This record gives sequence, C-alpha cells and structure tokens, in this order.
Amino acid sequence: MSKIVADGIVIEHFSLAPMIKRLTLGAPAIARAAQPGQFVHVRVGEGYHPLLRRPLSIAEVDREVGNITVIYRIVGQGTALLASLPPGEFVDCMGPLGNGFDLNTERPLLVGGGMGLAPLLFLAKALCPKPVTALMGGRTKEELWWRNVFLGVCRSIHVTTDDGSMGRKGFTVNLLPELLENCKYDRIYACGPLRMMEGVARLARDKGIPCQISFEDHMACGVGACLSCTCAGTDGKRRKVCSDGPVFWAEEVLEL
Amino acid sequence: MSKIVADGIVIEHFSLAPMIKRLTLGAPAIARAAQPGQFVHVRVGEGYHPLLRRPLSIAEVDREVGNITVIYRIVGQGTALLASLPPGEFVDCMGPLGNGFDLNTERPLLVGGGMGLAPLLFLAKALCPKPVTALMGGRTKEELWWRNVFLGVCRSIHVTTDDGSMGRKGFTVNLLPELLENCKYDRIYACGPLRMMEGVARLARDKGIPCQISFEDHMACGVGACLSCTCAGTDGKRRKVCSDGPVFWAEEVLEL
Amino acid sequence: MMLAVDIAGIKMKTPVMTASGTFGSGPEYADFVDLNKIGAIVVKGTTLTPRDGNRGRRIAETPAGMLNCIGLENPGVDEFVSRILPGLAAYDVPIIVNIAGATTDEFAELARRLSVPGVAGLELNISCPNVKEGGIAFGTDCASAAAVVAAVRRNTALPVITKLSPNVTDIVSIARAAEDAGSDAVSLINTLLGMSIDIRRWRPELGNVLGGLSGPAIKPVALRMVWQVARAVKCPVIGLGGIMTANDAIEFLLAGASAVAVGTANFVNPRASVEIAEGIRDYLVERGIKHVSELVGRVNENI
Amino acid sequence: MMLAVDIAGIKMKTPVMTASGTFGSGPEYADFVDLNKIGAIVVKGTTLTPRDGNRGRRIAETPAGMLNCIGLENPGVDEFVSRILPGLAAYDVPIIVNIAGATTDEFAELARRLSVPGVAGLELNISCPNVKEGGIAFGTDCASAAAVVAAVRRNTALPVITKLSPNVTDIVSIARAAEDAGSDAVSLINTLLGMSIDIRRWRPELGNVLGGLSGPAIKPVALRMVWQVARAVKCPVIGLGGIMTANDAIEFLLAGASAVAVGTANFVNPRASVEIAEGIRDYLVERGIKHVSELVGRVNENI
Ligand SMILES: Cc1cc2nc3c(=O)[nH]c(=O)nc-3n(C[C@H](O)[C@H](O)[C@H](O)COP(=O)(O)OP(=O)(O)OC[C@H]3O[C@@H](n4cnc5c(N)ncnc54)[C@H](O)[C@@H]3O)c2cc1C
Ligand SMILES: Cc1cc2nc3c(=O)[nH]c(=O)nc-3n(C[C@H](O)[C@H](O)[C@H](O)COP(=O)(O)OP(=O)(O)OC[C@H]3O[C@@H](n4cnc5c(N)ncnc54)[C@H](O)[C@@H]3O)c2cc1C
Ligand SMILES: Cc1cc2nc3c(=O)[nH]c(=O)nc-3n(C[C@H](O)[C@H](O)[C@H](O)COP(=O)(O)O)c2cc1C
Ligand SMILES: Cc1cc2nc3c(=O)[nH]c(=O)nc-3n(C[C@H](O)[C@H](O)[C@H](O)COP(=O)(O)O)c2cc1C
Ligand code: FES
Ligand code: FES
Repeated sequence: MSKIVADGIVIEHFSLAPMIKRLTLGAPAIARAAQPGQFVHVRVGEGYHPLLRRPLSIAEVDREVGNITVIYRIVGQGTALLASLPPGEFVDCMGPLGNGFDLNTERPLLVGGGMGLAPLLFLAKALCPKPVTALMGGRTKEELWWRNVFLGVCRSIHVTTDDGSMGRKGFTVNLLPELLENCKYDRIYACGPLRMMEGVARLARDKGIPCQISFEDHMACGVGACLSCTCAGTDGKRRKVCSDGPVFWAEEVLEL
Repeated sequence: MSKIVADGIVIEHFSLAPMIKRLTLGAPAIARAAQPGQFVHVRVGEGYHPLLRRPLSIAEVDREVGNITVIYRIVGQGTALLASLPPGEFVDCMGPLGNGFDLNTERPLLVGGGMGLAPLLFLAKALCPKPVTALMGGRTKEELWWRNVFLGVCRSIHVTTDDGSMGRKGFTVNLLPELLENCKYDRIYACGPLRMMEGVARLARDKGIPCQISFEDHMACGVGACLSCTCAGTDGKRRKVCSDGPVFWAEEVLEL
Repeated sequence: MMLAVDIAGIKMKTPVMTASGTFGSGPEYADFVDLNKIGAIVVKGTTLTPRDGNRGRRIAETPAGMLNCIGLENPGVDEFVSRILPGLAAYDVPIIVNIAGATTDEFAELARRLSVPGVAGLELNISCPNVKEGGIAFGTDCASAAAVVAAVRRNTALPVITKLSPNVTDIVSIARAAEDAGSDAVSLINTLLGMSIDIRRWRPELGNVLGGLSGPAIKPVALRMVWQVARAVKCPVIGLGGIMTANDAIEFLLAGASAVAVGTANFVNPRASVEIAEGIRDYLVERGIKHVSELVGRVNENI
Repeated sequence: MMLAVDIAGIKMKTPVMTASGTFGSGPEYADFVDLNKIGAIVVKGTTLTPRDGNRGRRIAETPAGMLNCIGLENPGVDEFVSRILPGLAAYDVPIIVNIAGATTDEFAELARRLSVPGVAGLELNISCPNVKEGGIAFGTDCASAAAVVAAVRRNTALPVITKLSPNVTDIVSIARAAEDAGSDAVSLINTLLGMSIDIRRWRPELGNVLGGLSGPAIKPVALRMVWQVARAVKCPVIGLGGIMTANDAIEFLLAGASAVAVGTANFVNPRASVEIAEGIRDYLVERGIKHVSELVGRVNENI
C-alpha cells in the first residue's frame, strides 16, 4: 500500500468532550489504504508557524465513502489551529503512515488510556465480528466519554478510574489480572502512557499472551527519514517509531 | 487626538474591482479621531508570519456609526490574508496615525493616481460642500473604477489614461496645466507615484498654489519610533513619513 | 514589588525593558502604554554627530522576522541631551542611552557627554551590523570590545551595559572580556546579519544590501547565547531577541537573564512591554513564586 | 536541460538537492516523489562506527523553524556501503554521502571506505552542532577545516564538498581555507546553534539542551552567508537554509549558489525538492532565460 499526500476535505468536525474533537476528512486514497494503528501526518496551517505536521492516529475509516476520522485533544498551537477548521476546508494529510497492528487474533483484548484509545477504536472495528474486549482507564469519569464511542464495537468493556468515579477504582493494570484470569485472550493490544503499556506487557508476558503496543514520539518527517523519533530495540538495534512502529511487539522495544 | 490600538470588527468587505477590496471596520474611537490623510496600521494575521502591520490609508469614515473604511489592492501575503476575512471577524488596528491634510481651502484640486486615491476620497468628503475638483490618472480605463467612487463627492472629475481608453490620453501632469489655466484653485493635494507628485508640485509652485503631497514608505512601527521610513527634508533635517507625514507640504520634502 | 529588579544599580519596576532602536525615546509610544510601567527605556543608538542613516529601503520582512538597515540615524548626542532628554524627565522610568562610536575615543566622549542627570545608564552598542566604521567590528574581537568598555569606564560613573553581537564564533569570550574590562552588565543579542533578495528585480531588498535580523525567528539563537553567557559571567545579563510574549520572556529568565528587553514586538503590539510584565507576574502568582529573581538561571539541564 | 548543472563533476538533472539528515537515504520518500527527478540526494551524516544518537527529545518547534539534536544516529559506514548503497543503485540520481569524523583520521578513513561505485561525492560535515567530539569544532577554525579537507582529499578521487557552519564570526575565511585545501565545492549553511526551554518544567525542551535551528527562520542568515562566500571563492557554492519554495531557491541562486539543497521543507511538503525545481523552470521560462546558470550570482548590489 503506498503512502500519499492529499488534501482531505473537512466533512464533519465537532466536540466529543471538552477540548476533544472528532474530525472526519474526505480522503479516499488514504481511507482505502489505512490499517488500524497507522496514522496521518497533518499540516495544521498554511504559514510557517507552526511549521511541522502533527501526527494523529486514524481512529475510524469509512472505505466506501472514502472518509477517515481522527479524534484529538487540543493541547497546543497546532491542534488549536486544526480545531478551528469548518466543514469544506481542506487539510493537507500525509498517510497512511507507519506499521499497524497485527490482526491475527480470535480473542483480542484492547487496553487503552487517554488518547491512546483513538487507534484502538479503529482496531476494534476492524476486528469485528470477533469478540473484542476493551479495558480503558482514565483519571475520572469525565475522561471516559470513550466508553460510549466503543460501545457498538466491543463485546465487553471494562473501565477503571483513578478516583473510582466510574468503573473500578485504580489503574487498568490493577484490573487486568482479573480479566486474564477469567478469560482466555490470545492477543493483547495496548496504547496509552508508557508506564501503563509496560505494566500490561509484563502481565501479558507472564501469561504467555503476545502483546502489541503503540508508541508516541515527537516526529518531523513521519516516514523514517529524519531520525527524530527513534528508540532502542531490545536487540540493540534502533527502531523508528514513525516507520518501524508506531506499533511494536512489546518485547521488541520494552525491557520487561 | 490620541492614537489607540483597537480590534475593529469587519462590517462589510467586498471587491470593488479585480484585486481591489473595500473593507469597513467598526472602530468607533478611531473613526472619531480620524482626519483625512491619516492611516491605520493593521495586523493581518495572528501568527508571526507575516509579522509586521500593514499601513492603509483611511478612505472613508462614518463618525456617527463609528466605522472606518479602507480600500486596498491585494499585492502580497499580507493583503491576501486580510482579503480573506469575513464580516464578524476582528482586525487589530492602530490608529489613526500620521499627520493629515490641511483643510484650509476654498477651491481645492485633488490629483491622484492608483491607490493614492484612497486618502483623497476621505479628503474630498471632508471638504464637502466646498467645490472639489478631482484629477485622476490610471493606465487604462479598468483602473478608473475610482471615478464612480468619487462621483458623489466632487464638483467635477477629470480623467487621464496612459492608453486613452478613458478620458484624456496621457498622464495627469499633462492635463493639469489646462485645469490650472481654466480655474483658480487655492490648494492642490496630490497622492500617487512619486514622479507624479513631483510633476504636480512643480506646476503648483509655478502657479504659486500651495501644494500638499502624501508619501509612502516601508514602515515597521508607524509611530516615529524605528526610523524605517525617514526621508530628507529640504531644510537638511530628516522627516518620518509615518509621524511627520505621510502628508507634507511639497517644498518641505521635494527638491523642485 | 515581585517584579522589581536592580540591574547594575539601575532600579526597575519590572524586568521588562524596551530594546534600543525599537521604541524611539519613549514618548512615541506614550499614547499606547504607560511609560511609567516599563522597566527601563533604552533609547535609539546615539552617535557623536548627527547621522542620516542608510539610503534606500530600510526594512524587509522575513519568515517570523524582519531585517533592518536603519544605519544609526539619530540627531547626535548634543541634540539628545539638550532637546530630547529634558522631555523624558516627565516620566518615572530609567532612561538608558545606547551609544555607538566609530572609534574607542568616540565611545569615551559619548560617555562623558551623557553622564548627566536623567541618564540612568549607558548601553555600548559594539554590535551594530549596519554601519561602516565601528559597529559590529568592536563586538567580534575580545581586545577591541575590552578597549571600548575600559575607555567608557574611565569617563563615566554611570552603570555600563555592553551589548553583544551574535555574529561571532564565541560570544562567551566577548562577554567575559567586557566584564573584565569593567562592564556592569551585558545585554544580548543584537541582530543577526542577514539578507533578502527581490527576485523580480534581482536586487537586494534592503538599500544597504545586508541588514540585521530580529523578531521571533532569532529567539532560539538568542536564548542559547543568553544561557551560555549567563553561566560564564558574574554580572547581570539582559536577554533579548525575539521576545513576543510573557512565555518567551520567562524562557530568557530561566536561561539566566536578570532582565529582558522587547524589540520588534513593539511594532506588532505597542503594549507588548507592559503586557509581558503583567504576564510574568501572573506566572509567578500562579506558581506561588514570590519574586521574579527566583526564576533567573533556574533551567535544569540535567535530564 | 535548462536545469541541468554540474557541481564539481557531479552531474545533476536539476540544481535542487536534498539536505543531509532530512531525506534519509532517499527511498523513505519514494512513495511521494520520483527520486530520479532530484538533483542529488545527500544522505544522513555517516560515521565510522554505528551511532545511537542523542537521548531524550530530539526536536522542538520554534517560530518558522525547528531545533534538532539527532546527534548523528546512523548505522556506520560499513553498513551503509554494504546494505543501503546497493538499494540506491535502482535510482538514477547522484548519491552524495555526508560524513562526520571525530578526528581528521576518521574523516580520511571514511573517505577511503566510501570511494566505491555508487557514491557520486562526499560532503564533509565539519559543522554538526550536536555531537561532542569533532563536529562543529572543525568548522569554526580555518586550520582544522583545512586539515580535514586535505586528509580527505588524499584518500579519495571523488568530488569533495565541505559543509560550513554558520556559527562563526567569519564564514568566508573558513570557506577559503576549505577551497585552498582542495575542496571542490562548499555547501552552506548547516544549522544555527539554538535552544528552547519548557517553562512548565523548567527544563530544556531538547534532550541535548542545545540543538540546531533550521527552517525558514534562518533563511536570511543563510542567504547572507551564501552571498558573502560566493563572492570570495572560485569553487561552486551549494546554498541551503530555510528554502521552502522556488522563490526562496531563486534568491540563493541569485546570491551566488550554483545549486541549492532542501532540508526542513521535506518534512512539511515531501514533494518540495521536485516542486521547487519545477518552480525554478517556470521562472526561467516566464523570463525567457535559457539556463539556470544565468541566474547564478546575478544579484545586483549597486543600488
Ligand atoms: C503516532 C502518533 C499518533 C498520535 N495520535 C494522536 C491522536 O489520535 N489523538 C491525539 O489527541 N493525539 C495524538 N498524538 C499526539 C499529537 O500528535 C499531539 O498532541 C500534537 O502533535 C500536539 O500538537 P500541538 O501543536 O497542539 O501541541 P504543542 O505542544 O504546541 O506541539 C509542539 C510540538 O510538539 C509535538 N508534540 C506535542 N505533543 C506530542 C505528542 N504527544 N506526541 C508527539 N508529538 C507531540 C507537536 O507535533 C509539535 O511539533 C499522536 C502522536 C503520535 C506520535
Ligand atoms: C501611509 C501608507 C498608506 C497606504 N495606504 C494604502 C491604501 O490605502 N491602499 C493600498 O492598497 N495600499 C496602501 N498602502 C500600501 C500598503 O501598505 C501595501 O500595499 C501593503 O503593505 C502590502 O502588504 P502585502 O503583505 O500585501 O505585500 P508584500 O509586498 O508581501 O509586503 C511585504 C512588506 O513590504 C511592505 N510593503 C509592500 N508594499 C508597500 C508599500 N507600497 N508601501 C509601504 N509598505 C509596503 C509591507 O507592509 C510588508 O512589510 C499604503 C502605504 C503607506 C505607507
Ligand atoms: C528597526 C531596528 C532598529 C534597531 N536599532 C538599534 C540601535 O540603534 N542600537 C542597538 O543596539 N540595537 C538596535 N536594534 C537591535 C535591537 O535593539 C535588538 O537587539 C534586536 O532587534 C533583537 O531583539 P528583538 O528580536 O526583540 O527585536 C534595532 C533593531 C531594530 C529592529
Ligand atoms: C533533523 C535534521 C537532521 C540533520 N542532520 C544532518 C546531518 O546528519 N549532517 C549534516 O551535515 N546536516 C544535517 N542537518 C542540517 C541540514 O542538512 C541543513 O543544513 C539545515 O537543516 C539547514 O537547511 P534547512 O533549513 O533547509 O533545513 C540536519 C537537519 C535536520 C533538520
Ligand atoms: S519522524 Fe522522522 S524518522 Fe520518525
Ligand atoms: S515606521 Fe517607524 S519611524 Fe516611521
């Protein structure tokens, strides 16, 4: 599948929660090629300030219509600029970039925190009708509007919050052992804070379940050319998050 | 009258001619203070690219409603950005800046070329009901949509075009001697290309008619602080176009 | 009081000054900002005799920046002292005079003539890229920088600030030379030497061909130099170069500047110097920090 | 043919190259641009042994620019020759290898090992701001720059391009030293040394504290240096620094560059190198100019 640069037209753009937006772009060639776990590299303005593109995970795809959707948090200048675009405007996208998730599973468990849930949403849809279990964590229930977004695409959803305002009190890694006890998953996919992914990967290894994780790093090129985003592989070789990842097998990049 | 910085709200913004726009801003304090010949210094974007403000002559003022109007040609990045603003948006304006025209006249003649006609429009209105004569020049009749704009505020309008497609063929300075022969003006106001203003000022001097001209230069501060825009006065002293001008008595700055 | 600083004996209500050449002598901006709320005003570069400055176009825009080649247009020191300085007495703000000599002796003479009431300090412009004699040449060589400072030092009791050029391989050594020669503070950076070309006319955009680059584009270079110099000298450092917002100013303070100056930003937002000071105060209040000096040099490089 | 140039014996279809470190070794961008339409590809800085590069965050954005502190991560020269170079044979584009040694001997050895079929030329990176040994130190001193060039010269028959650092007082003297020591061309500029600070965490944004500034912000400085150097040396000059558009590239050609390189622009627009070449051709056609060489150095400074 080849990567392209294309002007995606804004089809729909609205707030899902405070500071969180859902943006659907008409970009048929990218939609056709996109795999769960891949991302688009988006130019947020015409001028030189900000200069670089912003990487955003592909959260949904409508291959027939030719749309891709991203879900993002407004954190700085770039996402704020993006957030101001009304339907009909164009967004310059490079994509789909990176290596996606391995879909070779029958009983998948998806573990996500924060904006890490965005690529897992696409993954969950792509895995349907397989029975997808999702485990999601957030600080408070206000952060778990994600639950509604995942409802239609999961067999079951488990939730933790740091303060116990929704689901189990604690972190996803606290609930995870129970899930692994009760159910036989053949693959775990984790995306979120590094600490969380490490915890998940450790438990997965102990149970002998193959685990994939998705990394984030500051990116300039997004295609493996600039070495802004590399990390150390456990084999001593370097990996590029943008093009070797963002999805890796846990043991490839995490010392567990 | 004191200068201010204010967010003017876009009231009306439309094309007067190809690449020419007329922009009306709600900016009551600037409207109240504005004198013909003064300008506003306009920030054309939020970011740092472009960085500097753009000077634009005040072309019309509605003191009651609190509006000012500028008429500008799209020539580069800044004016192109400005041109994209719809009604309801805000434009950060400093103004009114500079020294305006001396209005102490009974039979004024206004001579303008190109965008130099913008400040003369405000002047013509301010001089009403005195009998204002306007002499305007352009390359072709396409450039003389200005004529319609001036119709309501002048007693008589004379037109020259380089190619003869409208009015007299030639330059304003070619027609000027005739006008000066036939009519007794007590003041000439000229704004346009330097060569034109020099020609007009020379004829005015020969006839003993006091003449004011309006200068342009690249400006950073617009208030006399940076010395980007200075020119030599005929007395050997320097003048700042932004704050000593843009309107000068011809003999103050032109070696005739 | 949480913003008040004392830079080499110059008492300022806020650590935010205006940069030479960008704020006239102050009154030009009085319609827009209360000059009494500015840390200090550094007036336009002043020379022994009046100067007309450079011919032709004097500014050009560049991405997130601007080039200028004003060429030190100014009415000369005597006119400044007799005509401009008295008008500034109406304001309660320290006036620092930026001086530029074509020779060491001229610097010394300027210092002598400016050691008058109403002048709070002198800034030695050994870094102007836009003049033929003197200017940047003094600022690219340790020995001549030191000679200028020493000559000025002998002729004045006023606080002396040396303004450094960024167009050098090793700004730290020049800063040290200035300090050792008796400079009470250093300010940096002046503009980076740059150029732009009009591709329609195949000509430089600026009348003087080359000009000085200022504005946000140069901020990372300025910040780096302030950090390098602040670690190397004991005297206070005044940081400037591309400061547009309070956040920018805070970066400079953390990097080691005891005060900052705002230049090009004045053209974009005439209230910048005061709004930046307000923004710094808000930042301190939000974090429960008692005084701005607690930020100075506190960037932690050990990652 | 109106765009074809010969730089020190390297035949290019267009005068638009890609800058080292910003275009991988080429295939990374092959989905977006036809590599055969690029003037020359300058591959990432290559060292004698593999390097992991710097720890921590490696890029930060600045107004109209970016900072990087990659720190010359690369698989080492042998891996390059055995594994990467063969793959590039599929493309009809000159491959120039950017080399970085920690010592003069290392530069010489790199040149020897890279004097193999498939390598069209060497670019000596005596200007990397992001490594501890070697790097920029070679590029800030005439004698050591000359020593590197001479050592490389003895070890290779390939065209040698010396890449100059802008972080110097006098770039012209370094360019002359490189030319006199046998460099066939010079390329400039590498990045300006800069810094940025995270004011929430009171830490440098970059893992390496300092980084190299690139992008449109530095264009005026790069253009000035190209103009200064092109007037002073006889060898061809390759101009780079902030080139985003054909108009930017034309400024560099008029200033005296015989070819240009596109760096940071690739990140923003992966087709930049080819679109810029197309834009230059359009400019020539519109003006009835037969060949791009007719632009080189034609800026007229006599205003
Ligand atoms: C592969 C990948 C996928 C991502 N998917 C999503 C997603 O689906 N939804 C979402 O909300 N966010 C996602 N992010 C994070 C997102 O890219 C940043 O939040 C965004 O770039 C911030 O830009 P800004 O200008 O608003 O923030 P600023 O903080 O102003 O950005 C400054 C610079 O830092 C970079 N940056 C800031 N935060 C991050 C970050 N967390 N990761 C990488 N670079 C960063 C920016 O790209 C920019 O260059 C993803 C990041 C990566 C690497
Ligand atoms: C006092 C004054 C009043 C003016 N009034 C009008 C008016 O009423 N209508 C109108 O159409 N134009 C007017 N101009 C010219 C107008 O300011 C420029 O056309 C405008 O700044 C161009 O900006 P740009 O970004 O589109 O062009 P660019 O060419 O991209 O601008 C690049 C830089 O050059 C400056 N610049 C470009 N052209 C001029 C110019 N002719 N004069 C001064 N600076 C310039 C810009 O401000 C900017 O800093 C006036 C200029 C001055 C000095
Ligand atoms: C138009 C203009 C005129 C300047 N004149 C002087 C001057 O006379 N003396 C001086 O030391 N610096 C002068 N400077 C440099 C500024 O004081 C300041 O060092 C530089 O612009 C960097 O700060 P900034 O990016 O905030 O503008 C001038 C800068 C500009 C833009
Ligand atoms: C991420 C990155 C990595 C770079 N790596 C190298 C390098 O390995 N060797 C080198 O000589 N220059 C390197 N450079 C410098 C560029 O080749 C170029 O000189 C500089 O970025 C200025 O050009 P630009 O503004 O077009 O990017 C690098 C620049 C960037 C942004
Ligand atoms: S972002 Fe350039 S290599 Fe990953
Ligand atoms: S524009 Fe600054 S003095 Fe006129």
